[in-house]
Amino acid sequence: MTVALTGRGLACERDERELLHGLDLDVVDGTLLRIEGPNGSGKTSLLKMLTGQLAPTAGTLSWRGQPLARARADYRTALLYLGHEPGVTTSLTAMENLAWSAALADLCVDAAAIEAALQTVGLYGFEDLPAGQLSAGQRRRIALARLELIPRPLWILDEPFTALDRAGVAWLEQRLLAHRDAGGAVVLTTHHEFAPTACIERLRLGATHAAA
Amino acid sequence: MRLQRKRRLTIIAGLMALVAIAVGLTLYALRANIDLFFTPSQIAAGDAPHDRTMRLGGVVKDDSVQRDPDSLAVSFVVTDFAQDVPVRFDDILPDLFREGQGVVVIGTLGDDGDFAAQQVLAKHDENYMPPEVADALKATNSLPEGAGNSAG
Amino acid sequence: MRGKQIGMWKLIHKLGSPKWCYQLCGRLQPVFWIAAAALLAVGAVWSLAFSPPDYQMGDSYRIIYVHVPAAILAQSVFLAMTFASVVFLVWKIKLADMAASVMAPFGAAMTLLGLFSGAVWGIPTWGTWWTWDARLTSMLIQLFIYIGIIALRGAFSRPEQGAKAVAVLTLVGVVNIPIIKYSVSWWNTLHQPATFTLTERPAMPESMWMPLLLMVLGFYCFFTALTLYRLRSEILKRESRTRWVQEAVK
Amino acid sequence: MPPPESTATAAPTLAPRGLAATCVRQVKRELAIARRRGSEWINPLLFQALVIVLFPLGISPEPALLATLAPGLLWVTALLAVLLSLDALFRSDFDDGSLEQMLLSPQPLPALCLAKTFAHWLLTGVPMALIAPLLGLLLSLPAAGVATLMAALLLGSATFSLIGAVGAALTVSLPRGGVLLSLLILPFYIPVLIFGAGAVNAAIAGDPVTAPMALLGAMLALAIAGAPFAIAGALRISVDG
Repeated sequence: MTVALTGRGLACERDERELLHGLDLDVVDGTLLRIEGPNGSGKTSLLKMLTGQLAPTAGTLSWRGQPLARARADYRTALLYLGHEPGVTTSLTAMENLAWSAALADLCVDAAAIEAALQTVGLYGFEDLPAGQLSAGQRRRIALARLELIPRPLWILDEPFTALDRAGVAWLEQRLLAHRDAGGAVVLTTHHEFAPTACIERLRLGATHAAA
Repeated sequence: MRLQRKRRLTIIAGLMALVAIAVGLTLYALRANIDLFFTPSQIAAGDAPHDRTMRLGGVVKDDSVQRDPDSLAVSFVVTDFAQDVPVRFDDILPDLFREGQGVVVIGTLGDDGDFAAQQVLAKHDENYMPPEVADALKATNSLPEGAGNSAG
Repeated sequence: MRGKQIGMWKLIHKLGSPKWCYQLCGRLQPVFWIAAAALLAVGAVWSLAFSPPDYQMGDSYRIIYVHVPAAILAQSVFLAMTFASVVFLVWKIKLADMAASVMAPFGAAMTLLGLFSGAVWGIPTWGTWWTWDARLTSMLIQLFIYIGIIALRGAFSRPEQGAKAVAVLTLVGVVNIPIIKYSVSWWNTLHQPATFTLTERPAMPESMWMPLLLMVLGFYCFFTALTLYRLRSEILKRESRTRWVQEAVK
Repeated sequence: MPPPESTATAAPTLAPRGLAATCVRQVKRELAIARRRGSEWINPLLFQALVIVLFPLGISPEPALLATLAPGLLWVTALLAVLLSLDALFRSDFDDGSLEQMLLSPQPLPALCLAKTFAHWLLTGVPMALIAPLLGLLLSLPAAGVATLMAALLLGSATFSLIGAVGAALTVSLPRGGVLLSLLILPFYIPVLIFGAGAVNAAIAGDPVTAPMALLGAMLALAIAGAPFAIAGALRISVDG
């Protein structure tokens, strides 16, 4: 279960507008990489590129030594992605949402495992309410419960701290660090500042691209 | 890797099966008379339904066209050189309509065996020729059945 | 073998380079304009003035000299668009998409011309300008598919996304081409079978089919010339930010 | 919240479900959503019923005339009702990010699309076929055509769902894709309409219906073979293109 996502000379162009150019990065076991940059600097595009949804216009992206395009099936069994909209359906309950997520991940989970995951993210007692009746922060927690339910070494998270309260932010920060310390890898965009002691890696997008 | 290969083979086999089903069903359907098109022989054999709008295809029999001098009414015989069907029509005929010409007649078959036409369409085939050539061919009696035999 | 493959790739990429293609189009364009003008002029005069009238239809059959080329082009253009879409989706060559995008309106126009000339021809020969038979209906569907393709491209605010969506729709739409082609042999239709086939001599004398052949070739040349012309302006439009275009425009 | 445990790499090994189980789950999900948002699948049926009512009022209540029009009217209204339901097919999944989750699943996307389209057929085509006899009654549809109408609608509406899903997937990222969707999809529906209505007319006239039914089956087989891949490709374009 090793993470080895390597990008060399990555460039991204959307409709003739250059977002990224000559970007190198390595995501390996024990990486916690925060992608920073002003609005419109291509953070989300970079994440989409790293998930394999968007092909780089130049450069190579490889997974465990193979080009990502060829290792796609293997890559997707190692990746957990939470997008800007995290994929929580408002007319389904928390339980139904997570059961579907597990099925998409090709995992056999029972109701008890889902309940345990929901309990961890503080949604005990809200399992059977449609997500539309919950607050934005609670819906975010349903999405974050996937981190508990679906064991994947590589997490790619787009603004995961959005809408969380202080307790939730503290929990998620701890959870991300724990995942890294246990040998997993996290790539995320966020406006949240980690504690200085967390020693996370940073990749600043904008005028110049420093290597990670 | 092996799993992926197996899956790919399953998909290809499935696709081929689906395409085979589609082709088989289409070929089966094309054998049947799907668009209610009948030749005089089929009508004589009693294959055609009565009192339903359908299409009759054949050649206008020589010397069979009779026009009513007072109105547009016209009657003629459509033949496939084996059987004949008398047709009645009461509207303007297309320019290309003439004896020996292939036609498609839309109308209903009455119980008396007469075909009441609602529309008469002259059918042209893919044979084109100058008049002199046609005359020459006619003289030697080698004009292709294409003078309009497009009933089938 | 490997070296050969790399050579192929270089060629494909060279062909895919907008600058190179722009220059090539510029050089080829006059050839096709001249060929189209010559073929269409000779074909039109020959077919209207010198080829004999049909023994049954008289002079009205001369509509064939517009109708058949238009109908052939309507389908050929779609096949060309399908090919371009495959190239675009598989090799991500933007030039293929530009070509597909400039071809679509011409294909739609040819389909409309085929339908219109058919209707004009239908009145004197069949006695009706329209009938719902398989060939006419499938050709009408073809027109709608062309219109859908043009409309879909226009609906996207991001051209790159629209290009890919149009390519997928083109691949779906190609199912209609065999239906048009075989509609006259599968069903008993009013429409006559094809005049030209690859395997047999046409069932008309040389004095009739030679001008028709000239007209068909003339339409093809006209289509090619127009596509090259429009492709050039499309390249300039889409590559307007690049240095070579800015230098070329200066 | 309890302190996080380091479960990242030491997770219990979970058995894979397999593709079939995932597809079943996908269908169940769609049915659960439809149960909660009842209007989404009931409205097209109501629309069809209301349009059917317009014809006796607008044309003529004469039973003989309505009976000749009935097969065509029932098919045209069914087609329009399916069209109406298509815009919502991927819309909410696109908006809430569920579609992106499907795209990144290790399961093959065409299979998931097929499951989703199957659910759409269960929610539109099947109820439509079931209420068809009732609507036929309003139009004095001869009894001889009822069974064929139901069978033909079952087959034809599945093709409608598959082709329609391609159009819905192509237009899901467009803010107002509804009318464009109709323009893209209608031409492809025409053959289904011709042979679907043809089968019912043949049944009423007492002719064999096997030929038009076989063609409906052939179109469905082709749609099952091709549409899932087109839907999957179109969705990838719409989400990240």
